[in-house]
Amino acid sequence: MFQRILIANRGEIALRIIRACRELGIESVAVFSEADRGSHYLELADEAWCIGPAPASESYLLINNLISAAEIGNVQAVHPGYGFLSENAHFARICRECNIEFIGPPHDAMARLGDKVSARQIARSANVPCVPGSDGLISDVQEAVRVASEIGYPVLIKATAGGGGKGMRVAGNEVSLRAGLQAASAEAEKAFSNAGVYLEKFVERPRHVEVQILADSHGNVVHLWERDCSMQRKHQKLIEESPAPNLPGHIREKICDAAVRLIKHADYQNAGTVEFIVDKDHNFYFIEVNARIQVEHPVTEMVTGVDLIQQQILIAAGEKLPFTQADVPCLGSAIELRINAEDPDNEFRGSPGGISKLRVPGGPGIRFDSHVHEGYTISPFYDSMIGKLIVHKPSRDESIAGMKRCLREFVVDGVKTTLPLAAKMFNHSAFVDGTVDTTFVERTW
Amino acid sequence: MFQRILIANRGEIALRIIRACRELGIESVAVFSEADRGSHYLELADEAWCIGPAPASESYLLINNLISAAEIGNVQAVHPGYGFLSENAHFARICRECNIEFIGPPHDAMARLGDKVSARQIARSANVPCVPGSDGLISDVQEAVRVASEIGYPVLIKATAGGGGKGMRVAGNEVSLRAGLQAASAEAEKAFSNAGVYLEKFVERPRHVEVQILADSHGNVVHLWERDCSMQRKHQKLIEESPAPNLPGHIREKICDAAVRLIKHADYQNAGTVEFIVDKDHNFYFIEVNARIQVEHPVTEMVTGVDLIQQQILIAAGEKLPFTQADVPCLGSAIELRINAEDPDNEFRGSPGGISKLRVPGGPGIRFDSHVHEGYTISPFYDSMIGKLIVHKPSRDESIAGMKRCLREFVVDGVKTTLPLAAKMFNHSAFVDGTVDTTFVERTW
Amino acid sequence: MAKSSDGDFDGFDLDRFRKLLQLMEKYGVTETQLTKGEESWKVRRGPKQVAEAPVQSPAPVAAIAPTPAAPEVSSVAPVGKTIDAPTVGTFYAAANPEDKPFVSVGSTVSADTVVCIIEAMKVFNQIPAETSGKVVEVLVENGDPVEFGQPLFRIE
Amino acid sequence: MAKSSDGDFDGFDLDRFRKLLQLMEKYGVTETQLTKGEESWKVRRGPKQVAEAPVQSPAPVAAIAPTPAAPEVSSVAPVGKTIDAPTVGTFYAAANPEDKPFVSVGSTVSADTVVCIIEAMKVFNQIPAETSGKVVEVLVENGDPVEFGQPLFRIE
Repeated sequence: MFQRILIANRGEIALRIIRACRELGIESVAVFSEADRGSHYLELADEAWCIGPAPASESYLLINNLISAAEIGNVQAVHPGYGFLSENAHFARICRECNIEFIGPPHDAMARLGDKVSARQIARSANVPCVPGSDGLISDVQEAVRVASEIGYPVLIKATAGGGGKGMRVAGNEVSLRAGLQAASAEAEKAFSNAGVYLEKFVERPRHVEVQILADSHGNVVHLWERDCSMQRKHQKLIEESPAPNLPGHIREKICDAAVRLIKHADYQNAGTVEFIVDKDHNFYFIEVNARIQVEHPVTEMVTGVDLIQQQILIAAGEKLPFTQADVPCLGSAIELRINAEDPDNEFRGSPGGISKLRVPGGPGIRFDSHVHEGYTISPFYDSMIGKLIVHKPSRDESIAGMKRCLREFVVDGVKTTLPLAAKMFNHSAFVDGTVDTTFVERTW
Repeated sequence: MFQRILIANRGEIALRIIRACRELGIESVAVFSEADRGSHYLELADEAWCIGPAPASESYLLINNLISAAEIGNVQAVHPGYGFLSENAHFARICRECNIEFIGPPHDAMARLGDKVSARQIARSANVPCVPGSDGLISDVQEAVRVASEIGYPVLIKATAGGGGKGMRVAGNEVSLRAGLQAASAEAEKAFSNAGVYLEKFVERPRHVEVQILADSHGNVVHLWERDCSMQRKHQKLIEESPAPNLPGHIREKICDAAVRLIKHADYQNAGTVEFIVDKDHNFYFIEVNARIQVEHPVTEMVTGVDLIQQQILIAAGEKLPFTQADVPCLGSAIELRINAEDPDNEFRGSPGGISKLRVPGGPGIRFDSHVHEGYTISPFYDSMIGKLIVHKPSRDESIAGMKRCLREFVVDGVKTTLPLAAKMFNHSAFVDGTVDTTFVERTW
Repeated sequence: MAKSSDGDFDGFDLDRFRKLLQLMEKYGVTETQLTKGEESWKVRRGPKQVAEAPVQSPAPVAAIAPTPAAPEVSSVAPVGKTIDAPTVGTFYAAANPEDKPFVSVGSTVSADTVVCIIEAMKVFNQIPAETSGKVVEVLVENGDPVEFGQPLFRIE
Repeated sequence: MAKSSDGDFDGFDLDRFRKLLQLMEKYGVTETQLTKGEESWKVRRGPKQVAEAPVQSPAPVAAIAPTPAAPEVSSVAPVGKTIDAPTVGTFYAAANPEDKPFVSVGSTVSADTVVCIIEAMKVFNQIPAETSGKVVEVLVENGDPVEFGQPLFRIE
């Protein structure tokens, strides 16, 4: 087992990992940029090192500095959290070449799944349904037109290296396909230095359903059920929940089984999430694998009782999963709300600044994962998340009632937050009825 | 169902009840003394009324003022919380005579169980073992000497109206029995205006095990398993947990069954706790019934998933229990720590004052029930509890690890707290091994 | 990484400090040292330095309120005397709906003048003024629920 | 029910207030009014009243720090110029264990004088002084791990 772990991240996920380490009896070494110097959560680590100035590109994203910190911190492993370098296969490889275990999947599995075309190929060979589309990159316009007419319009043009909606276009006919191809490719070249695009059938009003996986180094793979993350705004998840509402039991089993199959096929290890879209007839299609822990992992922790961060660490240390598929329950209903320092009246622009007053709700089934406190200053340099409010109750109705109660209690003064939008979402009949799709927020507000 | 409920209490339990009401869609009316004016939790109620000056005897204990507040607040029911008037059968009766439901047991059942001698008689008729002793009040010294020689020394002299250790004496022989009788009786007369005492066999180094009960008005009685509260100091519970460690399964079942039997026999309704002592050979003896919700109710909520305050309200409204005995699980391990504003280096004297800095731990399985926040002032007028930290994990070892992790995170500046004692308790092998009895703290520190 | 010693995370309460300065000015004090528990105040007045107030650790107002060295000075503009509700209940201005109110604006009251009735638990409590003066404002309506300490009448 | 307006539940930070008073004295200001967000400071100096500071609502120091009306006064004793670590890594005073240190107390450095090596990822980075002056103190030991921005040498 590791004695010391470096946490190559900041904020709430760094604190989450510090807590997991401490409960496992492992020492944690934190790193911080000058913008995060003095943050309370750093005091909770056993040691903390400044690795650079405020911009992430000069601190949290600098592999050299992280490896240096790992070396002077004398750690046996690095936990990358989410974001930053967490899905960077190069970083994972360098860590391991320096004899520091990367707490995440094998770097070759990361690389294979990080490329969308090769991920689709893995899915197909594992007999996991993908959205109909081109079998690989589109080489020219003629091929695109042929594929589009085969799978039928509307089609989606996607960058193979894409993410966050960049390099993505919907085309309803051949004219817009031709225009979109060029635009998407140029955007992808600019954003990811990779102009490769492929085509997919465009699924209208899809739900986003993802399956949490744990896979150890002994070949054991289990799923920890699904999360519904359909409440999104510009591809940013706002609310996540487990179990997914209105998903028939046999479909749910099929999706979870498909995810396990795909993960086994990819020779994947550690925690991962297999993302699907589900259409109105409950057909589901593989989208991508998130080869890391996710922001929304707490909802799965609540319904299964499994500490996912601890399991990540134990798996990386070579431990066997301490349970089998049959031992993984899904009890009650858990809903997570992300609370961001953003101005909902001003196009959700970031609202950094000092938190002058903070009242966090509590009580049975309430969890708030956050590194902030009264007096904390939200930095303009990083993401705007203040924290994640998680409600776990015996039923979905009770979880929604609990969430509404919490929203009435929550006070964050000093910065603008997404709390007003949250109240609207939880009061909307579409959410209460469980019929939200990924286009809902933009169509509604 | 009730539309509005008056909360005849203050602090964390008032906030706990406000939260339960809101999740049930019931409006809450809070009351407060002048010392509590301006407290943040009062803002979370739908309405709040000042009922008197700071001393509880002129506010929270004044039945007239509470009923007046209930009347002007236009409520259908009163929740008494714990402490104050929660076990006052007279208050319960007056509420009901005013057509305001008292959220608690029938007042006659309260009165029967409130008197220790009649409670013992009920237990005996329900075939629930009691500590051997006198069959009722001791009328004179001769009777005491006779009973003591029958049950064998050491014996315990207890006041029938007693509580908190008052009017209690241990006698190891006839001489100390004669002296102790007089002292206990005089103390009881002074404290409770009732000099009646009885005798019990003194059980050495007993564990305190109590069973949580819910009983509806339709005759359904279920237990929600047991709590071990052996970690006490001067009869004040410090740590509570469920399930009780090192309690063989068949003994556990027997204790829980006995509690259900007793409650049925007493025609009891609503939430209640049946307290037992357990000797080193796992013999268990009924001690008393707490005819109200208890401070430590959250540990039971964590392992069973049942919201006890909500159930109290629903039962008082005439609802049937929504589950049967077979539906009540006991999942994982939950431990509660009471954190008091007391000076552990100074005989645990109260340490009221302002909280200048507060950092509350969080993460998976952590709950902190409290009304305090940074800037809150602990009043010298009421009990010294700052809050209750509850840890719920899959196993007892993990709960202890989680608790230790939380203790390292917890920061309360401005007042002295029992946190240093807490660290000692959770690190002591007797607690880790689950062998603590009710005399442990005083013997050890 | 520890909390900065200049109190970056504290709010402030200058009213107490103002009171202290007022007191010092009023009585010609040039140096004061108050200590209570973990809190310590030191103030010197002179040509060089207006005030020095090292705060050992932040403490709540309540903790220092009873400090005998800093008695209350009510220099705030007087808001007028009031007759406050001595109990929670329902306010009645008159003994019966058809009767005249006990007092109204312009009435002169003395300590034992009954000014209203507060009903609590079906008991109608006659409330004496407990002060004397002229009623300049009635602050509640007939039939209003009132809480303990709530001002009922403004008196001059 | 709202938080009492007299700030009963706030801690206090008189340092800022003191700074303000000092500034006012220094520059002969008799009246100041600062407002930022929900916070508002009003101070008047004169024979009648030393200071008045109604606080609308508590706000953290951090929120007011950038207030242009109250610029920082660096009255603290200067701590001297330092050469800081430009990267995280291991500090070496000399190129080889048997060599003399690049610089030591008394050495005079200019901007491009190499003062030490910081090893990061097996790469030995020569660190230039980037300033000029005389080394008066070496703040780290040979072989010490250093973090970004950590002072290595004190310069005069």
